[in-house]
Amino acid sequence: MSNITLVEAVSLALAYELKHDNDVVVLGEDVGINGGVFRATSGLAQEFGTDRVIDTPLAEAMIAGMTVGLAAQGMKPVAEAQFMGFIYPMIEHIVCHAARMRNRTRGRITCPLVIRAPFGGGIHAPELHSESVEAIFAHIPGIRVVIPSSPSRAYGLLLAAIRNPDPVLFLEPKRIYRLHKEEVIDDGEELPLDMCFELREGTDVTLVTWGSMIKETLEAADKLEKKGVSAEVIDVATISPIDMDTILESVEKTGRCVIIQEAAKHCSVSSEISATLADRGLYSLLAPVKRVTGYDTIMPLFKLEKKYMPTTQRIIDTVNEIMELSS
Amino acid sequence: MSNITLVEAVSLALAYELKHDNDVVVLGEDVGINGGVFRATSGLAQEFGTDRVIDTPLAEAMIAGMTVGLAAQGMKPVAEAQFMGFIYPMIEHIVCHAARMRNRTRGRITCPLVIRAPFGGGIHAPELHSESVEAIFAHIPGIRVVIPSSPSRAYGLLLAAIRNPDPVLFLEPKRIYRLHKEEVIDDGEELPLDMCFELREGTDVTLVTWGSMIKETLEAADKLEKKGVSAEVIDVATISPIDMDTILESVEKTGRCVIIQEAAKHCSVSSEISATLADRGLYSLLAPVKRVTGYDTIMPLFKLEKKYMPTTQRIIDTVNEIMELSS
Amino acid sequence: MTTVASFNVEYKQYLSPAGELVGDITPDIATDFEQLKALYETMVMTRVFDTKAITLQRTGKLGTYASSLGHEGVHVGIGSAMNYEDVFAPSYREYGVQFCRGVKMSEVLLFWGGDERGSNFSGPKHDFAWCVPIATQNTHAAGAALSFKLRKEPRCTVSVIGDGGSSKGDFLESINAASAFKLPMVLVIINNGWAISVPREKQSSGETLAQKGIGGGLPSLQVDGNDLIAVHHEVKAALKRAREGGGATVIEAITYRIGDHTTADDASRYRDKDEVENAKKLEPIARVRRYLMNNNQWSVQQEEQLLERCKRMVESEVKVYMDTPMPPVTDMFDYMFAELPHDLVSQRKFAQELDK
Amino acid sequence: MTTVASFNVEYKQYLSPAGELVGDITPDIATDFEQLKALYETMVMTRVFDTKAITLQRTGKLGTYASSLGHEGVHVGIGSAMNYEDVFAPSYREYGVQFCRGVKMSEVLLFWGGDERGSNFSGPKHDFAWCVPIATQNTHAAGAALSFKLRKEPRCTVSVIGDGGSSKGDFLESINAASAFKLPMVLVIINNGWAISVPREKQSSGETLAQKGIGGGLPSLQVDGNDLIAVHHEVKAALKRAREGGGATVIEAITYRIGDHTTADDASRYRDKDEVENAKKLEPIARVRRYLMNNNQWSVQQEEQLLERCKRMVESEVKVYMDTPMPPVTDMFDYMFAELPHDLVSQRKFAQELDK
Ligand SMILES: Cc1ncc(C[n+]2csc(CCOP(=O)(O)OP(=O)(O)O)c2C)c(N)n1
Ligand SMILES: Cc1ncc(C[n+]2csc(CCOP(=O)(O)OP(=O)(O)O)c2C)c(N)n1
Ligand SMILES: [Mg+2]
Ligand SMILES: [Mg+2]
Repeated sequence: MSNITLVEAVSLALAYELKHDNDVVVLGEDVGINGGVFRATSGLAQEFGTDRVIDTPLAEAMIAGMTVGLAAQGMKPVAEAQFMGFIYPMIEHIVCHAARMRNRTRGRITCPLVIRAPFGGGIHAPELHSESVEAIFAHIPGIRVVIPSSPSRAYGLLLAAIRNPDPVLFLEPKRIYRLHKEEVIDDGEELPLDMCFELREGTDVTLVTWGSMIKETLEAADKLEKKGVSAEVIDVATISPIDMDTILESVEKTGRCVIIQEAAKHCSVSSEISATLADRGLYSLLAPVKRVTGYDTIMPLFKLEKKYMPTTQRIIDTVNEIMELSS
Repeated sequence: MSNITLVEAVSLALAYELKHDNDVVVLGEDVGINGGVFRATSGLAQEFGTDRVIDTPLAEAMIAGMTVGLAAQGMKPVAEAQFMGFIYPMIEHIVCHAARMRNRTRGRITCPLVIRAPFGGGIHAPELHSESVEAIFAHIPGIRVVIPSSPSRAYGLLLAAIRNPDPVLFLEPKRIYRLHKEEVIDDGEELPLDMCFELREGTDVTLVTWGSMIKETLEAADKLEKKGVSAEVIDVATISPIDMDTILESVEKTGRCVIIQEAAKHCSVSSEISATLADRGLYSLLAPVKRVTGYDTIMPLFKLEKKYMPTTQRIIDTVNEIMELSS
Repeated sequence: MTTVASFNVEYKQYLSPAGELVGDITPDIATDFEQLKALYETMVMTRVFDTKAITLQRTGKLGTYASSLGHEGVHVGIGSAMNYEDVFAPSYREYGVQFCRGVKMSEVLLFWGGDERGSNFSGPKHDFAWCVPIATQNTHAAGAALSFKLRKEPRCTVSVIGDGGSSKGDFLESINAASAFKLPMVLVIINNGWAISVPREKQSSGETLAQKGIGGGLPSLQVDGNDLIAVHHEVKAALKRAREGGGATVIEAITYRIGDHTTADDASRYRDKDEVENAKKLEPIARVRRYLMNNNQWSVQQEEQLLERCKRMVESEVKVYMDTPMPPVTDMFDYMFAELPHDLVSQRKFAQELDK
Repeated sequence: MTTVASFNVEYKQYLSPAGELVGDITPDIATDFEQLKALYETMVMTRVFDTKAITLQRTGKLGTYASSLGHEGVHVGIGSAMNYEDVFAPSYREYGVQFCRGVKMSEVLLFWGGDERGSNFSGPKHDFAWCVPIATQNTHAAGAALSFKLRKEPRCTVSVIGDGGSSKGDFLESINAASAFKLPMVLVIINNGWAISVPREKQSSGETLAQKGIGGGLPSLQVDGNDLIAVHHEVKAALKRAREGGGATVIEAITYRIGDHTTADDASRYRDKDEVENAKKLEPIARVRRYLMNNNQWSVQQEEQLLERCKRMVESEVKVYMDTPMPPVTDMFDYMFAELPHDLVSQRKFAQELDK
């Protein structure tokens, strides 16, 4: 049992699987001796050797393609995209191969791979180091997209992702990599890959979010509580497939929903959740479904990034707006 | 004035701009002497020379990157992705550069480029020749995504796309490339890039769609008419930015909306339209917003493809379902 | 001024178009007539199959089909040089390789007939399926090769790429990967002169395509791709080196796409008849036959018997294909994931209802 | 067996670490002391700037910054060989090139200070902005070069790539593009030994990185990247050839990243101190100073004055940077499109309200 951060929980899960499954290899740029630019693979090359924790040449298409090739031959590769902004050259392999191999071959060849990528803004980073384009991948049939938002969920979900016999994109909210520590038992227990986590119960409004916006959302819920508004908070965690039943159930109870994401709004994960409410949850709705999101603009360089990202206050304001509309 | 198909209208618009603007060049695989695998650039190399209509090596990242480079230096390149299923290696350049160059340089460098790609299924083609992943691009801030659904709209929208000073992804619904002919006046008149087209007026339900599903949607509207259901049909045409005002107005009138798309459902363009209705249009809704879409599976090889794609009957059934729910 | 590195690209041919042995050595395969006859038969079978497949397409019984006419030498040369345990990462027209490895003709037909079950073939279960996105198979092959290296298995991957595809990043990155990790793999560039309508010269002004391998410091050579013996011998040598830890090789095999790109293509739009006629004179099957006949290993009668046999076998495979029942609609769902997620469970049910 | 193609990679050095002329020719620049002194001053200025930028980062006045310490020779060598009309497609640390071309230090600081306005720089308006996604600048450079060729303008593009980036598809595809279209461009691989923590050997087992150019049949050579004269001379020669229609060249310049990858990196985690100490002995500035001094073109006093001047200029640029007011929140919207689409009009209004 140890008190660790989210990024340490990532390392811990990787170490656990490297130790218990010889088919697992970790690969990517700078994941070896350097332990990754965020130290998510810190110490692993030293412990498991550079045949298990492999520094690759700087070529993302190659990394993704080799990861597919490794997985297709029965290994369980865990590749890293150094930042989500550099995942684009991997997309052809993710969409055309990882997501399709089992279906294409009617189960003959499978792709038990994981691609990890730190994502999101707010860390004062250079251009293209702050992207949140999870929606692109959530749209692609055949891959799972998982986003942890706490150390223990990072540990359990990453273990599940590595063990899952199908490809998983594992997106790590880097803004909260070191936000707080939590006790994580290193017992190899995985968490389910198709369930939301209810972080807070409430009766007036359902706040749905994932990744680093969990922080602002929980803060908003606390502040709303003080003003007499009881907010339920749901961490979606697995944005594909998404556990809409839990969200629908919650909205059935509260009648109101606000979805919070850092990503741009247009055709995003928040759109899907809201659209499902407009279909399957329409009769429960007491107020418009609102979305608190990044703007449909380029994530700015860091001088303006705070003005791009949703704030606790914006969440509170939006909840207040729909409470008023429906009171 | 000539009676032409959609794919001929594409050629006609390209020829018009090649003739009237020396900065325009067409490039891609097989676009030269061969005139493109769908003949969308037929005759252009012969008429304008291989310096204006350029066969490239087989390398999509290179095509996209060179297109960005050409545009950044003041040319107006129109590149072709031979099929949308092969656009993935272009994504890094589209997302990281085409969509960002103006913003990145505060207007110093711009990217007046067009990338054309035939998309969609139903033509009995091999694997990865039938994709509809417009949602990926609709999510990306900084690019326009345009989808014509008739010869005249193809002509006018493509002219507008080429002349637009910003990057445009122009997706051509290949299933209806030769579906019907229409008189198109070759007068260089463009159509607006931020407006829906209302193809049919109605009072009971709004059917929203784009691309090749226009065919089934109009058929469904005709059949519904006969059963006494009056359907309004909207061709979204520019899915990014999307003209939600026209859709909202229509739903305000009809109280019901069904969105039809060939693409997979999860986190798609239909999600966005529905989500906006759940927010800004909630109080007009008499019934759940339904979506008739492809399944969240891999588009199958052609033996099963017809069972993947939405049919006229599915649209009719869905309309009937919500009519019943709200009558 | 110092020269820090020097490179040569050699060209290998052992069997001339006239069916005579040439070149400075006589590869083992050239005098192993039993094997050579078997390979010859596979080449002929591949061509008979190819002709039939085109007919099936023309008569509406098959979808778009990519012919391998003229490629039989390079394909069977590769297939016969590999071990069963090796992994082949094909593109989309290397039937000759696959037939050597146990893939059935009916499976090829299923694939082009729009049925995923074709890719669940009887060839080595570890071989990759047909790969539509150009060059991506090359990095898969690199990954597979790395798995053999990590597991210390004496296996190699062989992967192919076209002259057109040799321009694409994935091919070039796979050369780099092979170099960086010293992978047990062989990359064969099948230069058939054309990438749909784009001729080889437009892909690169480099003297050869083989020289792309020099970028990673890999041994890089050209062979006459219409020379079964040269392809077999050089691929085998490269595999031996790879298996012994010597790393990867890039082989450019020069052949010619005698047919259209696929049945959806019309090469007369962009290609001179003369060029095709000239190329036909160099095609790979006739020269092996001449060589066998010159050496009294083959007769007109044997040829006739072989053609008969091939036709019968092709017909029986076509029958298997034509008799294959439609896949159920649920197949769309049932191979998406090991375990179907809940949202797909309901979509599956819906599709099933709809199909009733 | 026939040799169908042969290639050499030459290594060029004209100024030894001791500051003495070596090599078989004496480049013009070596005896043009006025220009050489000007270039020397730019190198020194770049280093003074670099030191200051790191200090600014350490004191919280700048974001992550990528140092150019040790790269001044290759950077100024490139920048001084180009014409103003040429187009430079940088990566992210080639300040020396950009200072030669008119980019201001305050603009570099704005960029690393998290302000897009830095990329709207005073250097040639046609130069590309800093490019974060590795190697993508290379295909942009190919596109720009194609535009010059199509418009028959006597202009070239120069684009750089790191040793790490030389593994990526975009770089390799740009070599192919340059070859296929015979483009007026020069690709310089700035091999500084490291790609963050990954050493050059792990990128490729090829003898050189220059030889990647051989893949496209391009003239490909190595230069001592710490030798200003060699870089300047060879880039200039390559540009001349390109401008005259002779096509592209690949130049691998061997230098060393003396500092951390960026201020966010700690190279001591993965790199030997000794290696760095040895590399320092080869660094590019001292050898030009030695050469100038050996030729009585430079004195200790001039050196002191230069350093004074550099410090003053850097300080004044830092002041411009520090005095730049925050961009308005609306800047997030106003450069997205030539004309703001309606949905962004309302988002812009919302953001503006929120910011009040
Ligand atoms: C990434 C990608 N781009 C484009 C295509 C479309 N396409 C299929 S085959 C082909 C030409 C391939 O030529 P070559 O590599 O020479 O192989 P060949 O068909 O001649 O064997 C093209 C452009 C594709 N399948 N994948
Ligand atoms: C496509 C992409 N992948 C990864 C990164 C992260 N990254 C930034 S610099 C760098 C190493 C670059 O090394 P090299 O090419 O040798 O250039 P150097 O920094 O040494 O000048 C990496 C991996 C990136 N910016 N872009
Ligand atoms: Mg070819
Ligand atoms: Mg480097």
